Amino acid sequence: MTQVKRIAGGQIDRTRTLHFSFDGQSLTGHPGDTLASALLANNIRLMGRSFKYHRPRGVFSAGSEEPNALVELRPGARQEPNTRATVAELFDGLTAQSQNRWPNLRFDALSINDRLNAFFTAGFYYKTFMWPAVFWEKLYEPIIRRAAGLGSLSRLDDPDSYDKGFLHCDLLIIGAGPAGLMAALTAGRSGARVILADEDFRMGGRLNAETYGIGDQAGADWAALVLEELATLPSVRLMSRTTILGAFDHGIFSAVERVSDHLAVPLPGKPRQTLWRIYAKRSINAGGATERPIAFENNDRPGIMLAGALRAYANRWGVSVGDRIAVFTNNDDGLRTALDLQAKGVDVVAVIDPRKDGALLPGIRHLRGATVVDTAGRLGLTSITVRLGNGKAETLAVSALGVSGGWNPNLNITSHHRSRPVWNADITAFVPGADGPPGLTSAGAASGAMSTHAALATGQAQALSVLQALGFAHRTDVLPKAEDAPLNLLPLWYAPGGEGRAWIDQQNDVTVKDIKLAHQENMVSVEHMKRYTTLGMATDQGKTGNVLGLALMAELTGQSIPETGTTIYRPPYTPVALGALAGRARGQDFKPLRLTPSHHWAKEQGATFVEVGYWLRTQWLPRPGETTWRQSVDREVLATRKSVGICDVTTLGKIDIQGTDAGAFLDRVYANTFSTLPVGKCRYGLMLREDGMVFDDGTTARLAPHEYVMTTTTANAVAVFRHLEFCRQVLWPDMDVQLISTTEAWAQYSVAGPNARKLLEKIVDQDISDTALPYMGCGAVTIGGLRARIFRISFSGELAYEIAVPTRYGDGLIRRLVAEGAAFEAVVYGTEALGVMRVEKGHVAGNELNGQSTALNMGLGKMVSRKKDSIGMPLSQREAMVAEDGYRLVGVMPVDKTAALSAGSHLLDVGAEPVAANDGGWLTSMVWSPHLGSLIALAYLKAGDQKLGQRMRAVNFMTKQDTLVEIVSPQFIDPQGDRLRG
Amino acid sequence: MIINHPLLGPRDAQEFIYLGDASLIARPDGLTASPQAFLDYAYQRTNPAGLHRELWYHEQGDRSWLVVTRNTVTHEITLVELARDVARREGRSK
Amino acid sequence: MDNNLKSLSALGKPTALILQIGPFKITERMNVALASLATRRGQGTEFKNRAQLAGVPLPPPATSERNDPFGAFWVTPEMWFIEAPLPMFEDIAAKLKAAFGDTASITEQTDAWVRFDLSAPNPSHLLERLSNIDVDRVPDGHASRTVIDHVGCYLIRRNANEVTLYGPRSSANSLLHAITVAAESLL
Amino acid sequence: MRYSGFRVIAEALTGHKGWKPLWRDPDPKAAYDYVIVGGGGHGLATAYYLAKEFKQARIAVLEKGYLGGGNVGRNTTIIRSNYLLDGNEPFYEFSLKLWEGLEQDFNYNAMVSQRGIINLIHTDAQRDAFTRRANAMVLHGADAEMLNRDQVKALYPFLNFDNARFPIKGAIAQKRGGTVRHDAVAWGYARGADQRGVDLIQNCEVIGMRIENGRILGVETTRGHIGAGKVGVAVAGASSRVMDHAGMRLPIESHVLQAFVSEGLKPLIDGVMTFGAGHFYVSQSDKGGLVFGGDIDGYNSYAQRGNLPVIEDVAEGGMALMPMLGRARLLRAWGGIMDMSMDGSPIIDKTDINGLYFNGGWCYGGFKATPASGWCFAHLLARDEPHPKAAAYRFDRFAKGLMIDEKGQGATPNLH
Repeated sequence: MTQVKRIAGGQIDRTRTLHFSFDGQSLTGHPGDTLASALLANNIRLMGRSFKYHRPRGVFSAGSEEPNALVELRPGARQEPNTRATVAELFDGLTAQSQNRWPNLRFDALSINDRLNAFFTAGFYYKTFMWPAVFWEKLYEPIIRRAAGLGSLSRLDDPDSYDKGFLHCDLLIIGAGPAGLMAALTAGRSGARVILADEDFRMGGRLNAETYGIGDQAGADWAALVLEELATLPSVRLMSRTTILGAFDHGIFSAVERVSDHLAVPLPGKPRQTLWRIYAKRSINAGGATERPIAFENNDRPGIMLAGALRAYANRWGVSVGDRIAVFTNNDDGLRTALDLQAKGVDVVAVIDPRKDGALLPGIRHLRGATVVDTAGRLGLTSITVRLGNGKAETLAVSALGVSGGWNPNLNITSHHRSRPVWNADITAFVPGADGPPGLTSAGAASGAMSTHAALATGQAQALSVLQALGFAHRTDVLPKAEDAPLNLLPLWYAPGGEGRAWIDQQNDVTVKDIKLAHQENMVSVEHMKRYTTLGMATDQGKTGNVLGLALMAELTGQSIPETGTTIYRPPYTPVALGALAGRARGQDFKPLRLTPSHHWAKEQGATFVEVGYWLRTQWLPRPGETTWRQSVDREVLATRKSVGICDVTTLGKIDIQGTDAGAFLDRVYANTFSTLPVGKCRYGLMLREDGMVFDDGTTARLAPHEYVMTTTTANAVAVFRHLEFCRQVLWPDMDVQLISTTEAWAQYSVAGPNARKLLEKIVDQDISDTALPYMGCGAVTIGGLRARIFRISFSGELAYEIAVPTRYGDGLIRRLVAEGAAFEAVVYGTEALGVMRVEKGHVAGNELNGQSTALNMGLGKMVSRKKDSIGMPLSQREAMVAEDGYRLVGVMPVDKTAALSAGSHLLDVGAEPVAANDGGWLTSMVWSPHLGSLIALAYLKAGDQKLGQRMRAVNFMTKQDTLVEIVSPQFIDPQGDRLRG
Repeated sequence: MIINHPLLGPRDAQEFIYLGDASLIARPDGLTASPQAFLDYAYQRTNPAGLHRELWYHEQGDRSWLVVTRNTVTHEITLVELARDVARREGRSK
Repeated sequence: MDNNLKSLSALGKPTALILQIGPFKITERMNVALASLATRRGQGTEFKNRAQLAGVPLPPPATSERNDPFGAFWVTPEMWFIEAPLPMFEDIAAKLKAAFGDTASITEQTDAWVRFDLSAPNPSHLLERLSNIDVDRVPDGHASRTVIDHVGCYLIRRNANEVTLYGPRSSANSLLHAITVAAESLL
Repeated sequence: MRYSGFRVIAEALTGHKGWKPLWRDPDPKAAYDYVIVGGGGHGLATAYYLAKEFKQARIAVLEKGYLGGGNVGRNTTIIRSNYLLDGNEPFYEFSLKLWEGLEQDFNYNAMVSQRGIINLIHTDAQRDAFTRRANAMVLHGADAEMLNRDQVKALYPFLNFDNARFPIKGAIAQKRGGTVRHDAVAWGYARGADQRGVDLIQNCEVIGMRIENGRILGVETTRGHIGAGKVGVAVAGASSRVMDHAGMRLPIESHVLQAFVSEGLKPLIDGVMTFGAGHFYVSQSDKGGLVFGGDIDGYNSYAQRGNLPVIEDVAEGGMALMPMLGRARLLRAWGGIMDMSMDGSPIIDKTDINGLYFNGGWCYGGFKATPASGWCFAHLLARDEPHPKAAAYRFDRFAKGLMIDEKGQGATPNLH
């Protein structure tokens, strides 16, 4: 069996044969085919199963509105569920399989649901499965969930890459049918920057599927010529295989270009898809229209499809879906299907036309005043039952039926800003509302202009008005001649038959009965109806069914359609791969990496790194023989406290603050005072948020009378800078203050420990003795003539300095420090050892700076000067925030030094019930102090300053730890600070 | 959204960080203001459905704070000014 | 022991990177000194006089300007980044301070940035995948901040075929990765 | 009429002729004892509990659109009580307990499904903070567990464990967390309230309040004046607009939050998962769609629609966490208006106007709060004093410095 349904004509390349498979069956097609057209050419009508009833389903449309022919495309990790066969471009080697069926497509066990349809009405599940209560999670829901969904993901990482980009244009034209092409030609010829985007791989829209001409050419040939000219215009960008997904504010559109989906595998380096963000000054929706069906019993069988699709398969793809076909249409457009197929030699058994009046088609059995009321054929259509104008029923043997209930303008994108479509009685359809996205207009069938002539005319007119608005010189070309026939539509939504089901939403199995039940239960507002019946919730987003459902509800309530309501669409226009929306940001590229100046050196040393924001910092540096991280960290801590340790602290934010008001400015943004700080000195600063909570901390140095450098925490560097700019520009706009970040400009290392000075003396050119550079001193120095900065500050509690050189010398400096440090058995320590030492010293860090704590909580209440106004000072004085029994920072040590302790444990009084009322506080940070030979922790404890020396329990229910602890000062070592000043 | 920056022209709003109502410009003096005045400043918002003057910061741009007048129902932006100019106009100085 | 520390490029290499990917030539520039230059409040007139005297250009917003040995691009109101050749301007901040005195706030920025110069017949083919700046339509000399794969950069269009990108030095590898992946996808 | 499996079978066999409307559509009466403004989840739950638990009568719910059309019909359906702070945890645990008996209580299957929620951990600091939280939850009588990396891997082996920018180090889990079919919550409460005599009045927008001598006498609506003994406002994103009728400014901003659903997929994700290193959370509905979201758009908005950057940001988070998602498709995005409060926590309180009560500031966490919010608001309305579980949700907490700031972000609503 090879393509037995091919007939003459079409825009396929018959000189080349493509091999593909469906459910394991090897088949052939041609370039230009979609998977759907190729399957139909091979006489395969059954392609899928519906969601709820597992009804056999075939192709319903010839475009992206397809509800039924959904397949899993491609094998392995590239498996792509729910792919519409109607838009999947055929390529050599394509593999597809049917989905939502078991064990196979022809015999699907869950088609039992179809037999039980009397129970599975709209919303039945809301009324049952409630008893007994535990059965929901244990029994009912697992069964429902197992049956859920359509296609499946492979669970393997997507092997393809995705890209993103940004485009700018004067005019974005959505859709390259007659209206879009005419608009693009008009605008492009005038020199405007135009993007013409179309979801199809072949531009031309309906012109590719129709036999009528434009001017004296076939429509498709006219389209090809226009495209040829457009391609020569430098300001026009043609984007086929590109779907405009959404209209966002101020002329921003998202679009996905399917770069490689027509290939088995993307070419090397090429993305599978590209997400474009398009900035458009103006836009025209020329997205055409979507045909809608008429509901009648068993209108969902494979072989029944939209009339326009039936003739598209014949005209564009050279496929006759059936040998004996019929057409059921309430409008003249549907008649074209019968005429086109008849002209191609297909046996047109009858045209069933509910309209009583009007001319009869020549040479075709044209049944006026008739409707289709039932069909037969388990896995594919075999016959239809027609109710004739005289009321009698007649059964006709047919294998394909084209149905046309009219055309709905594709106004989807015009309602993305929640503009409501407007009912147009002339064409019996909704058209775009006037309050759509500013700058977006519609042309052609999308605007309700249904003839080809009207499409060309409105496309041109809309483009001209855009050109005028944007100030482009333009001319009005004479339009080529094109058909301008009216639809002559007789509204008909539902052709009642007997007691059977008539489908409205094919994928979700919403039938006329469901709409009736929704009405009976007072779910009559459009939103209630949709949500109750699931109408329009399927992957086709109701493109073919929504208006039908609305019209039926209108009939039931006795209201007009516009009175009943409208339905708006949300982005995206068609479902879009999440990979495309993510673009390049995945895996290691999820976020940029920031590397420290010592990174390359540390990597050579086999360091373990840790993510700190976007930074990678050295966590610890294992030495040969060390098998656990604790061994390395303990060594780093002990060696630092004993002799000297080196740590890269470049990641801390550094902000240069200059200007004659710099000191006064700092007094406003810090809770404590900086204007009095002498030049050449540093001071620890505490920064509050306006709500009085601690925002950030760090040391700030005065380098010159009008020049300070502020240090922030790594985590808050960006937020602090933003805040300072707010204070500078918005609160005190006349202060003479200039800000610039210098975080990246300096490689900065902490050198800490009793031998820190001795080590640095070997490196720094200047005198850095205690006299020359006392505790909290700072200044410019040189290293072998190289400009450098030194700050005598300490986070570890040891005699310590931070030494900074221009970043490009950072690698050289760490190597130099290590080399010179060898004499002192210096170590390089990472963030773990840093954390241990700061906890030992009782310094707050990220775990304590949690945004929920005051200076008072941290034991730093005295730093908040109330003699001056500063950010956060006023609100920090609220009653609960200065309460005496509030949280205070304390130290915690287990009474038994071998006992376990963990951060996040809560503190309870000994003997107290473990309930919230007795919750005393919690352990914020916990480390093993090799120095003390014990686990130690910092904690926020209610009235903690009054509880020093008391015993409490540190309870962690997660690890079942309940440890007796002693509350101590948070400064575990050197509370007097002798070491600092050493 | 697009914010028409007074110095740089149209820029994608994604480059900006939003703070909130431009009433945050009018920070009371912390030493003299009543507690209620400070509470109102920090916590109470008009939150209009319609025109809203609001503070945006061009974080991935020139670091200017802007006062943007935007309709919160339609997102239409009708005016963009440098916040520093607005602040001075509203009497803020040092 | 040699007292002179060795310097590394932002990419962690001893020498600057030069990369040709199809039509796109990417050159890392290590020989540029950079400093921020900001007007102190109330010093505007004197500041401008000094700039003129020193030959330091002060281009308007969103633009850059050259006046050898200096280049300058606008950063924020009343602040510019000044470019000058290394090693002559190893101490660019000190040199500028000498020229501007108390009329300006000047901060060393040389090591805060990595600079990649991109040259190609149509740089926008690559840059439209990286940045939302309309590189085809902005004038020569345009300079503004933009985001490339979450990294904040300055983009300067030197002319129709040459664009400079300044990115934060610590993210130099990530920025280069973004550029090369995009360039390779266009081969 | 009572719903049951037997009833469904009986109706199926008799052509479904017997199903009655879920609720009446009464015209508004001249006056009620209680007027609840807002026919969303919280307003309907309030009316339901006022009638059922607090035995009050003459109650109306006024809804400007259709019942359940606000955030209860446009959220990601998650229920949980994994809160940290004393002001919040008892309330949300109370809510979770109410969820657990809800369907039997209002005789409607809202598909309350406790398939568990996990919040992934990527740093030691996160683990410390989550341990504190988990212990706080246990102290409040809720359930919590800490999972290590292997335990997370056993649950969801397809997460990015091997090539992640921010490696997964574990998770905090609450097994009793889960999802609920959101629309059914509104419908269940509406039906239950209607059966107890509450007038549910749709297409009735409040356009003014009649206040004399510091007391509220009723509301002006698009369907005329409606007198009221007490008025309770529960209108989420519209809080500032409605309370403006009483001349009140609130510590609230309205922001848009987008949510997303994928095409229907065969089962992948059993419970709820949040990705702490990106802005992403996800669950899978009983129909197979992945329901996911991320941050709010971040600017004041009443537009019920969002913008592109957040969509991309959320997709990036999803791909970073689950690289298989590249081949799943986003089906729909929608936006809801969140009443973002200044400390990220809600308000259920009296106002300075006699008889006027306020319920709002739910940020994007209102859905899970629905039962407890309704119950506590009903308590406040009926008894004129706060329910103990909601005692912290007062207006005066800002003046006293008793903010309930779970995220520690301060008075910046878009950061909560």
